[in-house]
Amino acid sequence: MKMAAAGSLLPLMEALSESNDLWAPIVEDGQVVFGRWKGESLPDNYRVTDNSPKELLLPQTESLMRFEGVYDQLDIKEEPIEGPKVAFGVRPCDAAALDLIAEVLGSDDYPDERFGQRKDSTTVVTLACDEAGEHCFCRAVGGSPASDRGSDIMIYPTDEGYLLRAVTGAGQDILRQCESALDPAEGGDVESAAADCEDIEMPLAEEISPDGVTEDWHRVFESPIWEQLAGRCRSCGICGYVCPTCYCFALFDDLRGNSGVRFRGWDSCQFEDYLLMAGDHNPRPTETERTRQRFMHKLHYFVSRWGEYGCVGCGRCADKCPVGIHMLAAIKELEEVV
Amino acid sequence: MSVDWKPKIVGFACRWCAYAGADLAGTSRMKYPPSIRLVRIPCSCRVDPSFVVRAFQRGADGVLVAGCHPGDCHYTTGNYLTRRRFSLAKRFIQYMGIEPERFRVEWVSAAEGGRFAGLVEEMTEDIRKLGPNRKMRERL
Amino acid sequence: MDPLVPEVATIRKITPETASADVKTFEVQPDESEVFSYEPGQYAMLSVFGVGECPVSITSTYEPGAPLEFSIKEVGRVTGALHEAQVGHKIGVRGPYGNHFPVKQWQGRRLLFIGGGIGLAPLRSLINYCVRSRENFGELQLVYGARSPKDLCFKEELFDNWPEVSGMQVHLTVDAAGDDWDGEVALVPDFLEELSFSPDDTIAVTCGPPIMIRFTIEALKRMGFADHKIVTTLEIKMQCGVGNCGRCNIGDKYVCVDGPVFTYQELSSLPQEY
Amino acid sequence: MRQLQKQLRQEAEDAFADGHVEVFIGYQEGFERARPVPVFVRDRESVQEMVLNEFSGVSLSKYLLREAERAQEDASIGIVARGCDGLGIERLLYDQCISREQLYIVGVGCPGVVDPEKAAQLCGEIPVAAEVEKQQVVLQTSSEELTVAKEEVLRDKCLKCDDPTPRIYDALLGEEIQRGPVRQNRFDGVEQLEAVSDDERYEFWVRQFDRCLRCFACRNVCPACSCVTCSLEEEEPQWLKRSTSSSEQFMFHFTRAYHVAGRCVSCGACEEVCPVGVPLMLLNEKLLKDVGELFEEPSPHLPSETEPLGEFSYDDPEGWRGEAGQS
Repeated sequence: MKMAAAGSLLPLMEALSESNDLWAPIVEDGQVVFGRWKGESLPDNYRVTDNSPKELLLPQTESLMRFEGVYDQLDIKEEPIEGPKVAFGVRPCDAAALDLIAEVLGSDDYPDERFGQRKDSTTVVTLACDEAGEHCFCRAVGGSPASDRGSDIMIYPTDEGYLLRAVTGAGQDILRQCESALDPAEGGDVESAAADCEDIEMPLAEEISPDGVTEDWHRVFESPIWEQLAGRCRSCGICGYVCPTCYCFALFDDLRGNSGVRFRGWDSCQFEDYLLMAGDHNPRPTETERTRQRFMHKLHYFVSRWGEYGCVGCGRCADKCPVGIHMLAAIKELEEVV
Repeated sequence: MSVDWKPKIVGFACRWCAYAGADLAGTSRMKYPPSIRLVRIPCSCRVDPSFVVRAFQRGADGVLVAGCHPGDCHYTTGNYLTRRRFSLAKRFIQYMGIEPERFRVEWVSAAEGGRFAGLVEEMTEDIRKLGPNRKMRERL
Repeated sequence: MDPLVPEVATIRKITPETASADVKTFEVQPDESEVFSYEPGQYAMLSVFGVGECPVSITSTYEPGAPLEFSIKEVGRVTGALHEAQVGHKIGVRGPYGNHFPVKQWQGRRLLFIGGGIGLAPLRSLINYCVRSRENFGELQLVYGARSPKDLCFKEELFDNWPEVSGMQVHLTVDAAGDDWDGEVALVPDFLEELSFSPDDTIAVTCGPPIMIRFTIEALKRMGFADHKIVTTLEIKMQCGVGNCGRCNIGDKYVCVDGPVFTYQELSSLPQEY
Repeated sequence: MRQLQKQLRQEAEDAFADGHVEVFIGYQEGFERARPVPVFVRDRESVQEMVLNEFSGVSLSKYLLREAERAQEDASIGIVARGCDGLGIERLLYDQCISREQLYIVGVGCPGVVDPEKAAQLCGEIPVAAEVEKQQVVLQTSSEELTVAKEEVLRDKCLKCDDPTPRIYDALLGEEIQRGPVRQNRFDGVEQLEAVSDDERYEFWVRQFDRCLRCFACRNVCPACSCVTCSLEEEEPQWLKRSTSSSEQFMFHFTRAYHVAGRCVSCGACEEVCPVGVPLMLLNEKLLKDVGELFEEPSPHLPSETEPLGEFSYDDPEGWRGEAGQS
């Protein structure tokens, strides 16, 4: 199913918001963030939002359950999950990232119910990119500016407006819902619109590729580059928190009197206390081990477990890292090691 | 606002003065609203401004920090530090959006039972007009 | 049901293991369901509500209808809260998690158990498994040490039960002893080398503090044990227990699902981040 | 600046040649254009990697904490310091985290640092080079040269700076640039916020704090946040719950700001590193403004022997009388 929108996506968003909880890139105090839609057009020239849409599926903190009583007469109630959502204007890298997280959290052994339910009830409407940002490198890690991975509907920008294509049945249903806001895409060539996006220039991705850099991972692991990169690391959690594929979480309890809540919340392997155990033993005690862990996880451990990079090339970490610890910089230096 | 809502005030009271003042108000059978819950502290300078935020988080509609009059501190200078600290903190808490009536710092001596009762009455009335506090309130 | 939400269980019995009671064994029975079936070496996540959760290896050996047993040393917040709990108190349990000792593969082999301190806890499950199906295994040897005689865990089994098992020998040692001890005084790895076991057709399983494990492995290698015949269990901080929270990786292995049981051969191909 | 870079390398080389400097903290070219990154030069040969240009502005002072811990007892640490880092270093000195004898400070009279994103907006690409002149900045792109006003292209924090030259240094690169008063409008933002109603102000902060990711970058770069164990990570008592509810975000931001009240040097590093643009300086500057007003500190952000909250005067005002913003 394909449809077209001339000029603006606003009528489509308005139609979508009528019967859906619509989330999209919005401008808030000059920042472009992914949040609940407030009736505005998509921000001009946004590349990716500051925060990634992963928080729709894996909120930064959520309560898993409530309990009454502590040591006695314990009563546990699981927390219900909020209703379905439409995530609009997601970039292809971020949509793919949702799929990537689902590899882990949706794996057969212990599927994460809460993540799974949200994933099933979230419709992802992806806007293909017609320009790469300063930090973009999706193509270097197997993605594409026109990729429909993880998306229910694809929107391709064209000279006249936009062409829409339903990728999944859920996408089709949603498109039908707002047919009135769209035109039939007569003569619109979705393939060529997609190909145009596919072909955009992406200077960073042309130069550097992670392929093969971790083949001899023992050597990579021992490389002195980690200490150099980590020397300037501030041990903050920016990289992991803005990353659309980082999914690490912690569980923690909060107690008031005799009742409480067990929360699940994001955590970052860059924090000093991430792996700190009772008795003060820390297997990754300094920035060096922690920085190495982050890169090794994305470039090697994830690959060996799930068969692909744990990175979609959105460039947020590179953009937001206060001290320029860049995924591609690490890869470039690793290439020299290999 | 529900009809039977009554303000909840958390009071941090120095054991040497304000707490004794509250005691005096009680033993003298002075009438004041039962809206305040007193926390006895060794000195007003024991109160970290985070306590005030915590009280608002956990459901206080108002917070009172009460210490000895300047010059009367049992530990000589504790309340001078309180004065500096809360001069700043009071403004800062208001800057974050809490109405000024909801947080007060006052000096109450052990002999000022009446003053203590009056303060609680005044604060209760001010807060009653504002209604329940929702700001900074946690929803667990 | 979300895999992260535990089941409510009741503490049925608490047994102090050591003289200072810094190790206690808790008998735990789920309130709503049967005890899940589990293998030696597996662990469960235990919750004290309002405090948190931590992974604890299961010390008992599965038997339908029997309660779960956990021997826990007080080291952190959750274990501290568990030590404050009383009989009848409610805790949370979820599991069983992780891999287990490959007992089926070990049939007919001789087994050498080497434990230190509370490290005997996961071994106890294995030892009792082997004792129960005694005919399936060759000779059983246990070398166990603690800081002092007062710190020896599972005394009844150590002194009364296990020595009576045919073809099983128990060798005890302590780091330091008073007048009440006429046994061996030596560190576990030294004692082990002194006893000198043959590596022929033998699997060595060692659990204990990291430093003990390190020297024990060195001793075993000197005794001729091959890397894949040395088995140990790892301890690491965990949150979910099910391979989702990302915390407990060592290289591309997750201790929570790929472990906690590893052979030394597997460990030596992993980064030294544990 | 090119001249200064040459001088800097010379200074650093001499320091290594003397043998007393163990590490020199400065900048090197980053992976991306116009984004130099911190570097820790540990030998004379690597001095040539150091750069100093219109883009090298990442705050460095906080690294001294870690380097001082690692350094040999009698060795000293070299550091390049613009005015803002100079104040950060002073902060660490007054807090006795490091000692002056340990430091070899190469000061820079700083004309301001170019914000590469602002520059990209103006040029259509990240510029290759820039030169900050008296009132304007010349941006060099791959194809042209563009002259723009300082206001258009310097980092926000530089536009409000009145301490361009460090107050302490062992060597100074370039001319000393006289102190302000540039910031006559320094508290404009705070005053605007004070002027709105309590409810509006609350809503404003809810919105700002809701974006906060709790990455703690603001704390980690702050030269006034030097506690070995941060109260925000304390588990008993747990001051800050790990939930990111609006309520806890207030606790976090209140605590972070208030714990540096009277000690903030207004270097702006916290706001600069924030990945989601929380206007942290609006919090810090409110406290600075009030410290100035209440305790008659003419330049409350300048570190000194005494801390406004560590001392008192018998005739201090009761600052809680009156509305926010009034003295």
